Amino acid sequence: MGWDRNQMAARAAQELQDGWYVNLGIGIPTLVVNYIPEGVNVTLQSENGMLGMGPFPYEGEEDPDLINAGKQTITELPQTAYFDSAQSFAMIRGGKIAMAILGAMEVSESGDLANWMIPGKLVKGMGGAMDLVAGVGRVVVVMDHTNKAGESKVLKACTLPLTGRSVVNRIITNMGVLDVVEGGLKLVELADGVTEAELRAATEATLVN
Amino acid sequence: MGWDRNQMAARAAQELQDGWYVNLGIGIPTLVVNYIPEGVNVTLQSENGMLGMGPFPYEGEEDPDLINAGKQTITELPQTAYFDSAQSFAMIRGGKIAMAILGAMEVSESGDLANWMIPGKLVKGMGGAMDLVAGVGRVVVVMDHTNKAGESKVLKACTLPLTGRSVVNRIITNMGVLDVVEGGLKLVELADGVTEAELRAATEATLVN
Amino acid sequence: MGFTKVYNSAGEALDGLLFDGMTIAAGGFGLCGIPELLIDALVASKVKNLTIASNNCGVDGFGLGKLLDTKQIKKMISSYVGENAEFMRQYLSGELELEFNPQGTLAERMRAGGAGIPGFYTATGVGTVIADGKETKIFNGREYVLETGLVMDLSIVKAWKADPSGNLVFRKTARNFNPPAATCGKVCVVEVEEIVPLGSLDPDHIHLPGIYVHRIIQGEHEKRIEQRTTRKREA
Amino acid sequence: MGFTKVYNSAGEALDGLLFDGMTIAAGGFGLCGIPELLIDALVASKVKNLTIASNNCGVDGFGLGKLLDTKQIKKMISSYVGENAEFMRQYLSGELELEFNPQGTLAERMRAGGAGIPGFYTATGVGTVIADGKETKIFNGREYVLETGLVMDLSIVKAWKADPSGNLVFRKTARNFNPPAATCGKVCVVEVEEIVPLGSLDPDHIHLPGIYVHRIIQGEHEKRIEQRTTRKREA
Repeated sequence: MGWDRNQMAARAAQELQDGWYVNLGIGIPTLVVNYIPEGVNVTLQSENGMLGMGPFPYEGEEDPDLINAGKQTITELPQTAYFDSAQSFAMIRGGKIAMAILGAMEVSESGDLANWMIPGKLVKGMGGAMDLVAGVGRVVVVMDHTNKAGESKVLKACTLPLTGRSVVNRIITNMGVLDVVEGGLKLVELADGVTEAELRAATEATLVN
Repeated sequence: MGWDRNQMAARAAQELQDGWYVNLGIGIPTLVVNYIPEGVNVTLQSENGMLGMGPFPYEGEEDPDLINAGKQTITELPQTAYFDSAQSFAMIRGGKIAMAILGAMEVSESGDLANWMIPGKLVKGMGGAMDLVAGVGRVVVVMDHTNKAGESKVLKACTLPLTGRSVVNRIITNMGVLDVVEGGLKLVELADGVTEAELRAATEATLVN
Repeated sequence: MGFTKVYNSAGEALDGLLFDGMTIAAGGFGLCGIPELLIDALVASKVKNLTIASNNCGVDGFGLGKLLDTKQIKKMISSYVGENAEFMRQYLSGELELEFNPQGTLAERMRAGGAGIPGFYTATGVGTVIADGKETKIFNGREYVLETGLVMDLSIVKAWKADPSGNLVFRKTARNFNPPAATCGKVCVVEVEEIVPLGSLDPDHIHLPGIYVHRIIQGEHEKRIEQRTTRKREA
Repeated sequence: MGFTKVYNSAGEALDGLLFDGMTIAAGGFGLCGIPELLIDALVASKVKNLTIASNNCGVDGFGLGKLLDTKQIKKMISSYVGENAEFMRQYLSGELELEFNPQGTLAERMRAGGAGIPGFYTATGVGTVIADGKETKIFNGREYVLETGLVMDLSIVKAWKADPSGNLVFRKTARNFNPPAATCGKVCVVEVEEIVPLGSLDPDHIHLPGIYVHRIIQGEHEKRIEQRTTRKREA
């Protein structure tokens, strides 16, 4: 029922527009690159200091000096430019990046995002996520609609420490697509085989029309 | 009586130490470069975006893309590095430059400096001087002791709009060398043929022992 | 690939971006590294009441000085008037507003505006008229003044080379204010001496990544020298 | 020419600079572009109670992780713990202080400290624990938090090439935090893969001018890869 990881990534890829500069987070967002529509030319920013991120290298061609923000070995493209971390976040904070597609632990109906720690249990760190959600033009979250216990991750209010307040524009889950609007979340699209009733049942957040 | 422009520059050059990065202002300070002592290796910063400023080019080799802060054509050296204006003033403001040698219209006994405008008459602009006096490790002023009317330019308090407050460390004039110390100026050295009485007579500022 | 940053002329590159009363950041220091072609296009456009942030305002009759002659500038944000007689005349007569910014503060205001930093503290100008009316704050016992980031409607910039993605390379001291000016405009238009094929610039040698650049033109530059100083060859 | 920046070993290059309780800024992102040799020299020095600003703290047993194993670190200023088990263990057990900084805020704090900017405003972290106890201010209707510039006792940095004057060139994404970290130390020590003769670096291609660099060593680097990801060649 609903979309798998690759279908979620494919749906997220539909958000991209020709000529855009985009930052993709770790996890499912990384897969978005496999589904960029024909004729849409986007440039990927990697916040460790690169614009124009290319695919993984062929075996044996890994370069320890060329990694992405997930510390994976990658390659460069003809339009690639390198820069330092201060410059990287200058462009992020300065609003030069059109969109960030990020994973999440929780999202709230007012667009709050939590994705960097579970107090006392898991300390991951925010990395560049707080800068991204504060700085980029549009924030799209891609995540499972519920956790392993079946509890909604689309909440009235986040319970975990926030990455940003009122920063998310659109949420893409395995069950569908939701927009953050005045008063709550608005259903944009249902995933294949998911009914509105099922999505509503799995959503703690307020859904508005 | 006293030092001429070149002798003032030569005296100022004695302030330089091996390995220092230095910024030289427009006017007499520019001449300092001709008197750098043997064995003292200094790197000149030009605030328009260059470290390692070389001499004027040979005739016919002028490059419009290579000028100093006085807009004069110059040359590069083997250690030259170029950078942008934000980086240039990052290093100035950040205290990375050991010394600036600057011209002045007026200096006060508390180390105030005025060198950028005469209200209603002459509007030059501060250029990089305000950043330099606020940021570099040591500020040495080189100027005539008196103006064309014979009035002291070494004052109890500046009458012109300030470039910086309490920023000057040492004053080198045609009559001698003065340090800014607690309570006023301290005579360090007399120029050739100048008596202490002559210097005192030409100085409005408080002289302390 | 409908999307392109490359335009055919300065006039085309500015098309749709200009309006009376707009704010512009311009690169260049003196006459070095100035966007000559875009300045000419601004003159031709007759856009007026401009506020321009630029370290200098060209010289009489060249560079931004052309826009002084045509009275298209309402206000300059600059650090240096220097020997520009018309600039000083218009300012002293009250025809032109002039907001003096220390050179480093101006450069940092441009960088900050482009970097999403609306305000920063600097010791530059403390105790001078520059700090009048501005907030100050003590850090570690020293007084600093709050300066704001500049965000302008348009940036006009001169680079040496660009690739079609907008990656820029500058040459020697012609770099100067161009990169910070480029970052602080809502739209950035760049003129270069040469547009080179994609992939011909070393990604480690790019001074300003293409993300900051929206439109590019290639053209011929006069590159006038303001102070021609030379030395004699030894015999 | 008594003055030289070139030293023979990491130990020599750190001689006289270390003291217990000191603060250090370290370049690198994950294990990419980290000052391996200077970290080893810090381990050998047994200097302790260190406060280190670095985006990460290496991995278990490599990079800055070595200084976790020896308990030489009192406090980290970092954005990411990630998969570093010992880092998380020491933090959760209270053995190690950890000041979380958003990655961009950390980079900008280093740059600001080096650039004489004691404070700047950013929207990053507003409404989160990061802003707790910090001043905020409204600019143009939006709330920003005041962050401070970092000035550290020492910077340890890894570059690709240096000339004897300290001009540095970095390679690909190994540049990362190294330039801002280099600028914010009262003393900056750099390790490179190659010291090249003066004049062999193009002055337009220098990433960090030598004015920021006080001591340089050349050495061999392991350059360990953290996540080796590859694709298959098409047949």
